[in-house]
Amino acid sequence: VSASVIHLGASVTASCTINPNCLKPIGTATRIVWKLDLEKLPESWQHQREDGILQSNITLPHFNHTRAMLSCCLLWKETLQIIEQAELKAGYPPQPPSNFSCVMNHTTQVLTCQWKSGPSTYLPTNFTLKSYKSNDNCQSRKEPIQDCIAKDGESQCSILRNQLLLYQKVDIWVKAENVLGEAESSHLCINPMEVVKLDPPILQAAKASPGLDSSLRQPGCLRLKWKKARMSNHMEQMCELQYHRPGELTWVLVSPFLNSSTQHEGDNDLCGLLSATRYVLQLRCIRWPMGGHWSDWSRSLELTTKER
Amino acid sequence: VSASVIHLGASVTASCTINPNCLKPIGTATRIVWKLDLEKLPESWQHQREDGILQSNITLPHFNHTRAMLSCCLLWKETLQIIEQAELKAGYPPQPPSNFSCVMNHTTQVLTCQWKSGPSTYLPTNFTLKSYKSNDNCQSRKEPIQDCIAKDGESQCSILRNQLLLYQKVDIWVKAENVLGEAESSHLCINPMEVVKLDPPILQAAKASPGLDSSLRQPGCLRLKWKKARMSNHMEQMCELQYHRPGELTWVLVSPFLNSSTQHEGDNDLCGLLSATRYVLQLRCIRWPMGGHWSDWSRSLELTTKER
Amino acid sequence: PLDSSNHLPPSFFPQIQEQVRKIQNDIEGLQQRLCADYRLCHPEELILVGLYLGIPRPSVKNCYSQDLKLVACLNQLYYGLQFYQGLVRALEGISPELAPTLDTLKLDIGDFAASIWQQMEDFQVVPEIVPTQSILPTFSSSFYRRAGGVLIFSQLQSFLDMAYRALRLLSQS
Repeated sequence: VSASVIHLGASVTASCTINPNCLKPIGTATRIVWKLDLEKLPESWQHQREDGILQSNITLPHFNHTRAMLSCCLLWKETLQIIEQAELKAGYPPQPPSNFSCVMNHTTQVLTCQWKSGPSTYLPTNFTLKSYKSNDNCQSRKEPIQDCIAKDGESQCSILRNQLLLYQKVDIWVKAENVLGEAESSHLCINPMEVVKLDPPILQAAKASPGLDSSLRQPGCLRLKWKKARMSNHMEQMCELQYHRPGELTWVLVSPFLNSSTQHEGDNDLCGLLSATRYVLQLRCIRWPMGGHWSDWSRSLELTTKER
Repeated sequence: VSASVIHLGASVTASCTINPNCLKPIGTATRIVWKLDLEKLPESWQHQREDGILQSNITLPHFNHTRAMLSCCLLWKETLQIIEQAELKAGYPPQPPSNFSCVMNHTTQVLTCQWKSGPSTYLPTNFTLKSYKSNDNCQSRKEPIQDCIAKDGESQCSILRNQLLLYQKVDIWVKAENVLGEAESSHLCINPMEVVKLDPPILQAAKASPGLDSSLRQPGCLRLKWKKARMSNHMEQMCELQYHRPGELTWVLVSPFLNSSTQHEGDNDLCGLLSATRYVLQLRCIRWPMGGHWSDWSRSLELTTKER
Repeated sequence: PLDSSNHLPPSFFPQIQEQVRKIQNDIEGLQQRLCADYRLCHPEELILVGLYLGIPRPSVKNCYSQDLKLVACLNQLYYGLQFYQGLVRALEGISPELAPTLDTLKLDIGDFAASIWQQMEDFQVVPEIVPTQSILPTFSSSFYRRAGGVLIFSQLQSFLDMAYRALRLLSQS
């Protein structure tokens, strides 16, 4: 076969030669017939050479199956005897993966990059995350980091912390590759800490402090108790709060709700609310000012403000 | 230390010897003091030998901690210098595991045995599933099957099909073992197929067959469509049905509902019901007559009988 | 007077601050565990054992001296961090419960050293590489390894306090 994997729609040629001593037992003059899967193909060029070898060549001009079995058969006593087979596959070379981005999960200490693969290639296609430790703007590469090969069908891959330097630049991209070709995504030049994503903070109702004169708690205020993600108190973080009344679609955003500091937990008041009203509140944090990804929103907290 | 792992409540003795060249840098006459965790122990026997070695022995008559650090310290410049430590652990030898049973999961083709471990031993205790291929009533053992060591804290272990002969007897039991001793469960002499458990069957409402004269469907009957577990149609099975009206506690059992046969799916009528009444029905099957474990009940089916 | 040619960029110290805090958190976790699990809570209780083990300390005089020289101090910090990375590696096997945090500590020290190295590379200066293997202590028993851990973590905290003060001073100049 000219090639067992070809470009979808391209042409493929095959040749079948049958040795005379194969033909001896069957004695009678015979003919080679080609089948594509179960379908007999029209007559093809055929020729018995001086040395007795029976040869037939066939060309499939536009092969538009992603997979098919091409069988070389002999016509024998009105039956088609399959003598040889070739598996033909067809598809496309991969397109450059797009939407390439990376996130450093602070808790698991794993750098996970994800991308959008192009249209299906109909062929087994490997996606490999390639990366090099680099200097400041990834102009020059230092030592390579071990390739990360995405599991079948997955469009993400994760690099463990022990292969990374969290505060050094990494030149990183993803390569798509199959039998027909390869393609690369755009490159990112990041240090893992710049794309760190923290676990969501915890938001709770603050216990009414016994000493505090309850009149101090104005009707339009809620006292909130917050706690940042575990093992993140070495990072300066800024947090923002969103709230709305149950059923309302739009959220009111208070940003920043907690200014950048390394304080790990505390109580803060949220005022300017309606009295005797139920509110749903959520908090999220980000490494700030040194930058990272926003954490997911905390679990919702439902509280009701005091009567007037 | 006489032993680093002892029977809870037993006594333990320890000896601490301090070399003279260790004492040289500190010069002053000194004394050995023992600590159990952070608690100073009362004065112990102490003696400076001719060779200058300072020795102290101590006996803890009834050691009732499951774990503690015994420290040999030197009194030096009003501080207690820790010179050596021993980690003491105490607990019990294991009791024989009870309620030992095995089930062959037909779909996963895995023989899973489970047991009830005895009271806590306070010590790391291994549970190992031991088994031998055997002849008919396990009087004599053939070759051993690979030990199956239960994960920490789990009281079950699974043997893969490729280590078993499904229709040959296996002498199987579980051994519990820790530093202080070992104990065995009772033995089972089974062939894996005798303890096969099928996946639950599927129970659905039969489609009203167009040809069938609807008058044929009496008011007190329900036509049920059933289907046995996948890949189990080589096994003769018997199935039983249970039903009750929503909210009722007791089930009515129809056993057998399907007699032992290898028929894989079909329709059956259930009669003798109240008309215009809602019923909840479940089906389960068992390898029969050759024996096995009942499958779990199928997912509940809710149907209402016709008006009169 | 500081050597005038090199200055630390504004972004350097905030990042170092975060890295030092992370390492100190790692150490606190290890110290709490050694105290809870093995009742080894105070380095002052292990002075004699320390003399016996002979745990070396890296020199930090360039970061203490009055005439604080940036590159000389960075070089000594880099040397010290490599040194402590070696000491922490010698503690491997201290106990299964401490192993994950010990690995994290090693990686965090490595990151801090890489930040110092990167800054020196930006100043076109090549830091001194330490043949740490030869000078590291060996611990002949699990008690000695745990006691060594308490002493090393305490020394490392002081080293980090000093590094933090020196780098803050250098970044303000």
